[in-house]
Amino acid sequence: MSFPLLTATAVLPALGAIATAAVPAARRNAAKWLALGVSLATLVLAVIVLVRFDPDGDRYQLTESHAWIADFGVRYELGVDGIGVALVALTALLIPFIILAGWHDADPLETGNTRWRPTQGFFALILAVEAMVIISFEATDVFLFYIFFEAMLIPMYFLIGGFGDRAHEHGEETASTQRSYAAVKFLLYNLVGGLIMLAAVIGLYVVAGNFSLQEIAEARANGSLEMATSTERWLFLGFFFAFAVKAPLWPLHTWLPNAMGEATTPVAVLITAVVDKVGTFAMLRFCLQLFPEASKWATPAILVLALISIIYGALLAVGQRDIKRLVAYASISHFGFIIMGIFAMTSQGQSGATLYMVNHGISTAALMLVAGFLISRRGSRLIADYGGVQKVAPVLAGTFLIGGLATLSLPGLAPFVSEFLVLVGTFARYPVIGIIATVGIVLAALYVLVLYQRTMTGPVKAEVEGMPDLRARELVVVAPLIVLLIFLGVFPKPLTDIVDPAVEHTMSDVQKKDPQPEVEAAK
Amino acid sequence: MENLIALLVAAPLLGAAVLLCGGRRLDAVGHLIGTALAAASFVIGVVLFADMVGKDAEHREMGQHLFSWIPVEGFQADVAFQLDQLSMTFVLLITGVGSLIHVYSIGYMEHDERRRRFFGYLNLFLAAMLLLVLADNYLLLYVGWEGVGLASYLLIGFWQHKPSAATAAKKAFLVNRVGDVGLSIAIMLMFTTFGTFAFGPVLEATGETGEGKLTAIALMLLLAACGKSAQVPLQSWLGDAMEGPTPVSALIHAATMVTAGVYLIVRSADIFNGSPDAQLVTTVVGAVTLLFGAIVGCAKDDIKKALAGSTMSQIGYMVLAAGLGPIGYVFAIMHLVTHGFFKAGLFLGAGSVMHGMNDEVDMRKYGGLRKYMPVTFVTFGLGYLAIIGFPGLSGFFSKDKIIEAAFAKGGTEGWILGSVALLGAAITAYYMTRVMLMTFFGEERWRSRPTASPAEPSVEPAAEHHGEHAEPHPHESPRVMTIPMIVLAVGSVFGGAYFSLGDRFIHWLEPVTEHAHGHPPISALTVTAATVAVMVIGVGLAWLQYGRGPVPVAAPRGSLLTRAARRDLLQDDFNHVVLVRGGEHLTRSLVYVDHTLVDGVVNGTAATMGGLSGRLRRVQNGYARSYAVSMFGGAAILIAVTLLMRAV
Amino acid sequence: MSASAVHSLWTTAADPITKIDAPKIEYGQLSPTLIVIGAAIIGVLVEAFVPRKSRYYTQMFVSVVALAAAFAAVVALAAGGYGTTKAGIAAMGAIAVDGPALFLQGTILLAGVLGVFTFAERRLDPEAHGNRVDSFAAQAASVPGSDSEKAAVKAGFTTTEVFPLLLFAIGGMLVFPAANDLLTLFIALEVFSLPLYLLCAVARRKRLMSQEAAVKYFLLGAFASAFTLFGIALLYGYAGSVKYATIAQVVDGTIGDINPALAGTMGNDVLLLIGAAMVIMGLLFKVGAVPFHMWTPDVYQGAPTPVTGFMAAATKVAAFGALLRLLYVVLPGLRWDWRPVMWAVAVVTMLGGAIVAITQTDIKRLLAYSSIAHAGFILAGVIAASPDGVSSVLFYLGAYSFVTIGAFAVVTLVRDAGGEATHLSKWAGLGRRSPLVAAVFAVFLLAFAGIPLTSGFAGKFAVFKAAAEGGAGGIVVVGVISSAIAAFFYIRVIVLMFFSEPRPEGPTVAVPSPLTMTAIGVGVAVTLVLGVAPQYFLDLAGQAGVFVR
Amino acid sequence: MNPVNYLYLASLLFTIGATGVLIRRNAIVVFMCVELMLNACNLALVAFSRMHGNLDGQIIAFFTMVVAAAEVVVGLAIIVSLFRSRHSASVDDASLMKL
Repeated sequence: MSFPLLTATAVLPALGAIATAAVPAARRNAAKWLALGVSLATLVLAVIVLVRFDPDGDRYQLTESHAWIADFGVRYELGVDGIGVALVALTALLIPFIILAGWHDADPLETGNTRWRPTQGFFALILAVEAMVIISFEATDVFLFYIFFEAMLIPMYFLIGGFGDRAHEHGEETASTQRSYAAVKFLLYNLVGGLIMLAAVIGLYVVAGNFSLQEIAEARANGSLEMATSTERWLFLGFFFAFAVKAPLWPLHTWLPNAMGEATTPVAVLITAVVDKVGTFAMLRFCLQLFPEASKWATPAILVLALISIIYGALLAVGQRDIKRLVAYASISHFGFIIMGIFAMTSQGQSGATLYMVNHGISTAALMLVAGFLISRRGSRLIADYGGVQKVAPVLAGTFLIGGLATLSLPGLAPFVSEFLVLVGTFARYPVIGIIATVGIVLAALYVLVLYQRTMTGPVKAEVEGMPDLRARELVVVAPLIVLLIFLGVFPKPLTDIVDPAVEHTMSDVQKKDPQPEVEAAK
Repeated sequence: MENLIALLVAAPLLGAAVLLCGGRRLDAVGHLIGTALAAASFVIGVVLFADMVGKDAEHREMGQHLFSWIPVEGFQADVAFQLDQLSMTFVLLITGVGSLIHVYSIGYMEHDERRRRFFGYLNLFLAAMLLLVLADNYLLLYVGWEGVGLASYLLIGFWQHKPSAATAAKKAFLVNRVGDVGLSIAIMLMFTTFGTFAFGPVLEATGETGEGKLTAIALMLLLAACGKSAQVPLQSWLGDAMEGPTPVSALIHAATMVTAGVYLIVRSADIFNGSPDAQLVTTVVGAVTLLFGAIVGCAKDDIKKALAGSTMSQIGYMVLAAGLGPIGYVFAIMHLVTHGFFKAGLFLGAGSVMHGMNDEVDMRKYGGLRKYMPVTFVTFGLGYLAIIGFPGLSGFFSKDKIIEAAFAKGGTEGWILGSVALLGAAITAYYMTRVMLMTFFGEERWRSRPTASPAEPSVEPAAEHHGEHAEPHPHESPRVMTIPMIVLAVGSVFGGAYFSLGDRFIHWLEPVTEHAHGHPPISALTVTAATVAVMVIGVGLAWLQYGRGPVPVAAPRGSLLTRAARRDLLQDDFNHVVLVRGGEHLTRSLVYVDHTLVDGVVNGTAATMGGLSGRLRRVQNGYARSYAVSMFGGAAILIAVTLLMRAV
Repeated sequence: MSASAVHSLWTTAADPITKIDAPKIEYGQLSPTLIVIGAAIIGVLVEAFVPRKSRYYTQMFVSVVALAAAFAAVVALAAGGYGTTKAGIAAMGAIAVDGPALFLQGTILLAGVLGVFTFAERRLDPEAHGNRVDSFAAQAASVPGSDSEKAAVKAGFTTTEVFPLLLFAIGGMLVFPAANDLLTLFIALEVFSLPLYLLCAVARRKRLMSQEAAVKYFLLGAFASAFTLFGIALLYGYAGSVKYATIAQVVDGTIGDINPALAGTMGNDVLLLIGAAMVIMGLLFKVGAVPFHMWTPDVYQGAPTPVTGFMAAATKVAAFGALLRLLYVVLPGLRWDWRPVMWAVAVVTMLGGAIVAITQTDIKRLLAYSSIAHAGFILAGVIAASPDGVSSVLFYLGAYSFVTIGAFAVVTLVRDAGGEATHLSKWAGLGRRSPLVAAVFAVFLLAFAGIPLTSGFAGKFAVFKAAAEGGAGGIVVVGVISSAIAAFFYIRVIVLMFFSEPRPEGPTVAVPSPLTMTAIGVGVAVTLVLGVAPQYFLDLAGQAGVFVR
Repeated sequence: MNPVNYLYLASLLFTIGATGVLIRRNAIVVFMCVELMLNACNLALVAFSRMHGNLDGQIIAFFTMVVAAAEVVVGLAIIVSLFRSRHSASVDDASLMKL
């Protein structure tokens, strides 16, 4: 029995959360540093996992398995494949930046009340989310996954509803009402998704008798577990619905703009860069493995929805007047790409989708966090309130531009690799869809450049005069992300090496072969 | 030797990184670093060239494999370079002209506080452009392709505080993106057809697939070329791109980047050869553009925009040539190179003029400047002669060959294309003469008038020193600016002759783009004669219009065509109405839909639930007896149902 | 009816009696009940003889000790295997001592202990004339606001009778799920109902509402029990006996030789069906299932909150226990008749409770409606008609009762000038004022909503799983939907507590004595433990899942 | 006389009682109607007891009486206290809590 590394990656932040929450009100900064330290320690653990993981080894590695709730056929089973490792690493990587970026976001307005400890709460909740996200990336037991998939809603809910932008254009009163509306919307959307999934989970138990991903997948593979076509489809839909809400896929997306708009930027990043990835990850991990036939059956419909998401999200992003909502709709478009890649059922598509999850996490973090710094300076989310920032704060403008270029997936930056893989992978099997999807590329350029032009260029607005450039802390947040974007754009091999074998497994799960190129076929 | 190839790209890339991350402390030396690295890259290029010339024609191609870029099951993209004669030509052109323009910029941007960043961007451009021409596969080429797009975006919008500049930059990037979509689709098609997108394998395998596939790929490549090389219908961005500093216009929007499209077509020769339809389309695009650009060029009073129009039309020539297939490829490239010389020279000249004229760009407010800036006058003049194809100068050779080839295409197509090319030559002569006359001859219209109209405040810090309303004092530019102009002038005088004597250029490129001698239905001599004739006619017309009498300072209303041409033949208005307005309406309505429909459903369900609840809770009216009633009824139903269940 | 039969009947009675063999009573196995009832009687004596000053403490002591002892007895019995191997019928077939009985008795007793704690809480209200006061009237008989009451308050009277009443109620509840014949069932029903009626009426604050609640509860309860009794009569007429086992045999037809003279009644399915329906209806009334639920909101709101808490928890446990035994022991042969009916009841209960709760504005009413919805969820488990179904229901009841008591205990803490501030608007911003209390309440709400890592989720999963396996997949879907609806109003409260600005005139949160703290603390602990590591308790419920017959 | 008739009578009484509960306002009367229902049950029990020729039914009847008595005690206590504080024994007046 070796050291339970995976458990540690989840338990550490969980304990950190408790400890942070326990810090007395007066010692606010202690809580911040504690949280940061814990998140960094978690990052170290994640790196160890990354190192210990052998791409050419078994499918699931570092596995742990303990009895848990026998009556429900539930075991505490952890294990990571390449996809899981990548996403665990991403999560562990982003959280410190999120914490650092939100350093002052939760300082209490009135310091008199000693009972009310928002700061401690804020960072504790972030760590709690980290723990739950990580464990749901590691769970190889459907029930275990489901538990944390659902449970993570609660801390997220408090993060969204409890903390908002400092200065709000409509004043604090409306701000808080909008916030709680957004939070409730977020929770109900995902709860409904989760509950529908619960029905499917129970159904799965009735059919399979246990929740172990591997056992069920094997049983499906060697035919010892028969599933009626209709049953499989219903179960698939139950699972997929929950993931599509989380991802989010059109038309289940409307919670995201509200949530990202009202939450503080670090939390918005947490939502779109980390938490939502659980949805797409789960599609790849659970939908395809447990219900290969149904997945193939549903593919056309899902691809169309994904396509709509891509175009629709991009168009709405163009139409936004609020920076954060714009990024939110951009994310919807990107999630469309991810889902498209997953269900294109080609190695390129799925590898691309996995890379996309990672890259989108980093690029959105970069763009959104810089946007947050901008907003915190001016106290407004409206694009119209800015102009000529690059004149007064060139570094801020530059980083913002790079984040934007990553978002429009400029070659040389990480997102390009994944986006192109997704497109190629889709095109290989569904040329028409692939071609239509490329429209998304143009629209992406449009909304990013329009955003940049309106905020950063042109004559300097009076309110923008004397806006300070990025501070040291903020630079520490952004610089590494940008470096990472460039590195993974130029040399993504380390990542692809990890991801590729896992994707091959998935492909064999769904018994799909890549379409052969015409010429070689001729040979 | 191969290992030097990477350095070609690395040097300017390093420069860009250093200059852009270096911060203010590099302001003092930034421009020097940038220029030095550009020059270094040029030197490396020359060394490689020497080495290449040393080898015999067959073994001149060399490559360098750096590392595996995107290794995914069934999908291999490498970072690897390929240096053959074609790439080499471009390398020399890019680094050479690039270095010169770096030097020029030292003077031109002297008073700009953000000069360091300017050089950073220029270096970034060089790196990307070199990557574009050195890549050994289409995906890596795509990286360079978008890289130059980015650089051009940054440089066009260099004076970001000018809304017009920012808009122009955005426009350029977007239009290019449309082209890029074409390129990416082409790559996907190659991947699904050949399973790879490296030049070698793809171009060898073209024979094994159907013509339909090839046509599709070729047309997609053409779309990309249209975007980058400002060919109709994606030409609209080039004119606005003149918002950028003049050296940028010279380097990117005249000499190098805009010719990338031609490079792409020539590089993909085998694909185009495999699809006559695609070639026909290409020639048509070229022909249309060369007229379009020429006409626009005639109407513009803004010197840079006039030159931009001319660039457009010259590239039209190249695309036309490239579309002609083996009989045209070489001449396309040759014209590309010569054009690189004289057009860069012309732009630098224009810049020099503006430099001396408080950045005035309206030629109607020039006149008689030859006395004041002799060097500029001479170099510009030589460039002018070159472009109109004055016998003996470089433009004459390259353009003449293209027109021949056009006729040589044979059949009616040949006649049409040839005559279009001829007509273009005439118009070229006309508008260039117009520029020449309005700028350097005639009375000094810039005297006794308020300078640059307040509506468009002068933006270059250089101007602020002169003061707004002071009458300009035309003066020759400093050495650092004139020397590059002189060098380029030399190039534009002798380049063509050097290349074409003994078909040097043909032999040089033949191994890459196999060359076929075209047989025009009329003798080459006749064509040449015709070319010269139309040129003379064009010049004459221009002289009649602008040389004899004075040129009005305020532009006359002009004919319908003129007015249309001033507005880029209404093509922008079309874009505005159809794309911009339409897009705005679409997005606005979608935002509405998203809020009311998609979201409305959700909120609606919640509302109905609430309403239902409100109605149901009225049952709970507080009266014990009504509760009893519900119990009694419930019991009754319970009993009834149980009995019925049994009955049925 | 022929004369001979009558004669024979007389003669048997007229025989000379030589000896009476005394009924055989297994005191050991009945000890839990006996202890509690005995303690209740002692409590009555205490009221009679112990001086007023020391009554409160004496009563509290007696009740706690008695309940603890009874619980110990239950544990001992379970440990002694009376839940599994040695399970059997006691007291001449009147009482069954088996797994479900012991499990539910244990649950009820624990709930009772916590109930005593909340009953005994005297720190929440400000002292009246130097006397600590609890939530009960100084003198229930006196008219609220009258001089006599003022005098009573001045004299520092307190209604210590609540403790014996509570004990009697618990005693009845202990018997109810264990009752093995219809008579015992009926008696137990009354024994635990009557004290509850009284307890509802004796609130210190808002007495009018309290009395109204009592009247409604009483009248409707009596009405329901009349139905039950008539049903019992019909079943008796059908089977000729009130013993569960016998009735079951008659239902199965294992008792073949039906006296031809009685063919008209005996084995007459109409009697059986009507009777069964009426008895079940009486039980559904107690669990508060639609459409027999309408007393629930009013009573929950009017009764003194500690009583509400106890009632909400324990009554449900006992009533569901009895329902299970009736359906699984007496009427398994009738499954195909009662399942569809219960199906329908469960559906309307789940949806009805959840939907109506959405627009509630009083926290106690809100919890009442949520309890109705939960009754529906539990019914889903009942329908499974399998051992799994039983154990899942047992587990759910255990989990649910602790959450409920804890939640109502928290409600007692939030007070303003008029006593408990139960109107939701007053709870706005509670999270800012006293984060801890708000957080605790949030935990309970999340458990009600069935969020993972809380006992609520484990329970819900258990019953839905059982239902699905029992072939009632439809129920699961409905259940899932209504959980979604229910989530909405639990969330509403959380939003109110944490995300709305606190009102200036908002309520204060009283600092309770260790008693209430224990109740709440235990509630939270159980909620989380059952949420994270439910296996041990699932095992318990699993072993306890078999009825003896 | 056919014993089944007793059952009919019992059901009749039961229904009358139930109807009374549903229609009468005065709490006391409502309560009396409940008692009537209980008596109906007793009648049924006794009748069945005779038909089956065993004593269970009659025993239950006795218990029922006791229970009824207990209910009276509790019920009257509650109703009286309500009456004293409201000066009305109408169940409809007691409707503070609703919705």
